[in-house]
Amino acid sequence: MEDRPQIGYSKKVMDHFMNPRNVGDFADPDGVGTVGNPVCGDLMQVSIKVEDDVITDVRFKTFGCGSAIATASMVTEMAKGKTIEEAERITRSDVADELEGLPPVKMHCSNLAADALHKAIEDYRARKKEVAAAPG
Amino acid sequence: MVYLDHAAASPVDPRVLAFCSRYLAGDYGNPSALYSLGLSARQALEEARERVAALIHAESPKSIVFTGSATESNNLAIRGTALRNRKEGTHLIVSAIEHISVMNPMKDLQKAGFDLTVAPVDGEGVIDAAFLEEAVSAETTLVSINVANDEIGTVEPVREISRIVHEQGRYLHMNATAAAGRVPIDVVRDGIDLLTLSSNDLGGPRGAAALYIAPGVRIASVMPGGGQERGLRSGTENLFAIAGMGEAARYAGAEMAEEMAREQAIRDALVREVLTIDESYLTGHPTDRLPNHASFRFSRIEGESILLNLDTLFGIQVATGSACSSRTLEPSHVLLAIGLAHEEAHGSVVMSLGRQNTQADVPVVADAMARTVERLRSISPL
Amino acid sequence: MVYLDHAAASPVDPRVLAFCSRYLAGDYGNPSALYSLGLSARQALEEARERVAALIHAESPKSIVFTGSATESNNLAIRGTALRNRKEGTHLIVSAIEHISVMNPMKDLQKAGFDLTVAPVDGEGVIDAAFLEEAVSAETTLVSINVANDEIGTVEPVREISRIVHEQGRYLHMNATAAAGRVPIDVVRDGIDLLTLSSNDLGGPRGAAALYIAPGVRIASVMPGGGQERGLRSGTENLFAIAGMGEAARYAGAEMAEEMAREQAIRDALVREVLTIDESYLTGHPTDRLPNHASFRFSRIEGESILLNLDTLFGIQVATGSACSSRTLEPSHVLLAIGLAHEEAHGSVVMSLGRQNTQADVPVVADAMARTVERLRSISPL
Ligand SMILES: Cc1ncc(COP(=O)(O)O)c(C=O)c1O
Ligand SMILES: Cc1ncc(COP(=O)(O)O)c(C=O)c1O
Ligand code: FES
Ligand code: FES
Repeated sequence: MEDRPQIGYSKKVMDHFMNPRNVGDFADPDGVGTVGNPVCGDLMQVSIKVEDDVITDVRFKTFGCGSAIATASMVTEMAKGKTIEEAERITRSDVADELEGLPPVKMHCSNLAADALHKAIEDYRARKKEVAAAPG
Repeated sequence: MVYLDHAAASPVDPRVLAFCSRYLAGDYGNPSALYSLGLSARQALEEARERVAALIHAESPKSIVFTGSATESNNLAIRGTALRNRKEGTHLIVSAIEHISVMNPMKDLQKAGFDLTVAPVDGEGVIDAAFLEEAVSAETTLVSINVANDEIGTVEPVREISRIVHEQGRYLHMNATAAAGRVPIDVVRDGIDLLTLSSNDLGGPRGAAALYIAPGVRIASVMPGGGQERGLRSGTENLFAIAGMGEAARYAGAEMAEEMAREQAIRDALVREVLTIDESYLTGHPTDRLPNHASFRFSRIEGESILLNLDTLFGIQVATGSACSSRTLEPSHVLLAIGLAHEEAHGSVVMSLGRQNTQADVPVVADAMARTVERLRSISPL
Repeated sequence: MVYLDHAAASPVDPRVLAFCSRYLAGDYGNPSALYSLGLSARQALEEARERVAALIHAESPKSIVFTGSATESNNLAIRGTALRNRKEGTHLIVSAIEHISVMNPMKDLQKAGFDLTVAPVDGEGVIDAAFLEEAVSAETTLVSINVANDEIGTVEPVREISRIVHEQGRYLHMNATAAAGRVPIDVVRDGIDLLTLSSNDLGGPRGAAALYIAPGVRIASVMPGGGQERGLRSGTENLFAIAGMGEAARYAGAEMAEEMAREQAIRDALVREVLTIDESYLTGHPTDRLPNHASFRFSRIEGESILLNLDTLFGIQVATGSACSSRTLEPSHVLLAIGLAHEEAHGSVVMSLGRQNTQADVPVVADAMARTVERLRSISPL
């Protein structure tokens, strides 16, 4: 007895879908996270620029549904201006809450956005280590 | 608004509504009642039966059983036939692109001990005739294949299928929900044993559908009760919907050639325009397809977001077989069956036209489609 | 015309029609569609669900599943519950006066290996509680009893039945087709696990009915397909009929006390007048009966001829449980169950009132009834 999807996005989701913030990527990003969605097969990419461990700019690209686009847009807004420690603490449900809820069947899309951000931060950390480790 | 999802739901034809509304509040008699209000209801019921029979050239109105929905007709056809003829064979065949209301009863029967063969289709959605020929045996009591598919528009080679099935097998059921009133169907000439038809797809109200059952075909009831409809579909007849279906069938028969030529011209123009978009492809058969049906896929973008974009920015309603839009987050089994990869199925868009569409819709839709694809590709990482 | 067969078919309340007609030609979206026309359809669907839930005081709208007819709700309740809980018991109980859409699925299950007990009723149609108490065991997975009977009007002692069933048995299904909107029903207080409700009996359009399923009750789908209605009733939702049912349920809830007091006053006057006829008897319970319901039997004459006489000469429509009027030429099993002999059942007449009836109908019907009985008795050899 499976429930039907409660499709029907909040105004905020539709706003972010129709007017996505921070679309794109950078010529010289400080970190890039790309995750594929194992559930429905979509793709999400988040790129960040970082100065003094503060995310100064962030952009996304999404191959996915309305919810995937909106959550990605939302995550970029939430991460911008935060330290990477703060940004790391953004959870999947924070994104959904900030969007005033997502239909249950679409919750995994908010996972995707938060995961891509976390991966971008991981990538940033890995790059920093490489730079620190590099001779000279 | 440009509504292009007539396969999902259609407005009731105003002429049909004018005809059948009287059965709601005025002539509300129960067709089983013996007083005059009941008798006139029965007359209206039988008139509707004649009209539906005429649309598909059935030998007799008696071959038509009214049900409540296409889902119910498909269930009755499939479960009713399989169960009633179990002693003569327990092998069933279905095509890989059947509607879920055909697929699921078939799978249920499989769980109950029947053998089920799923016959593949080619890249354009046409049944693999050689496979079918191999698969049908004397054990085969029922083969179910759609006359035309609602997601990719492909019209199947009905007479060839019928010939193959009847060489060794027993009964051929065809789901004509998407096809009736759009392509000519002659159940006698075509050799169809059971045929599903839906009222709403013809421009009638929801709440009625029909199952054609050829003379001599034995099927079991699957919803026991008061024994209406020759004992095959119990329940007080929904005369409003049934009379509406009859009237809609009458118009469909009388106006099919003209109306379908009109819709096809619009459809052809739409396809031409949409295919000028980069990396856009038609799905289904390029020519053997429903005249009111266009289906596409667009690389690197996803169907649900296309749908929302078209609706919100342009007031255009379409359907999609994308995984993201489905309950199970699986891509449409029809798109997979014609060989699309998951990511290709993602970008599916289905447009089904109806009476309300005109040539004026073509540039509007084509332009909206181009802008939508452009916008979503600019967001896509691919 | 004085229409007195609302149990067989009712006109749609004009206020209901004004509310739900928009879903035929204007707001025709499929509730599963993702674009705005679909979303507003889904909203209307969920609103209807809330309204039906409110009428029977269900704990949550989620407990309501919409189907296409009362027959279908009864089939889903009975076959769905029996099959899904088969491992826990295969004993079923039904009362002797159930509607055929309850009786026949039960008998089908009996053929499929279930044990079926038919619980008798007394001369006024009230269930034999002592028998029921004896019959229910830990093996009993389903008991189905009507809240009220449509042929003799008797209202059953719902809470007593519920108590008995739940002492040892599992699930109680009640058919409230004739009762809903006429007597108060509170599924939680009354301890009902499954309840059938029909749209048309509430003054809504045909094509919709509901099944209440209490939280935690496990039932199987009996019509596989697209998985609408929590997977329990596949098929595109008939929003016109469902929205109409919701609106009708709202009126039924708001106006039941007042409207039933009005209909009962007419009914009481009618019974008083009709019983002045020689050798006329009330069937069913004299007081515990539906407020809109009067049922009689007249010695030495036959129901079909009464019905025809009333219709043709006086424009009055009634029902009968006479053998002559039935498909099988058997007297109504309900009349036999209350202990009537075949020849007594012959003279049965059932009158069910609705909103359109007024006190002015009473003398008209009483007079016509008297003349009809007189005329037919003058022909009768008895
Ligand atoms: C008491 C009762 N239950 C169930 C039904 C079945 O309703 P339907 O014929 O609309 O399916 C009826 C029909 O008259 C009825 O009177
Ligand atoms: C091809 C086809 N067959 C059957 C059905 C089932 O129809 P319904 O949902 O009205 O029962 C549909 C519904 O969309 C359909 O498109
Ligand atoms: S990206 Fe597929 S459901 Fe959201
Ligand atoms: S007398 Fe004619 S059917 Fe009974």
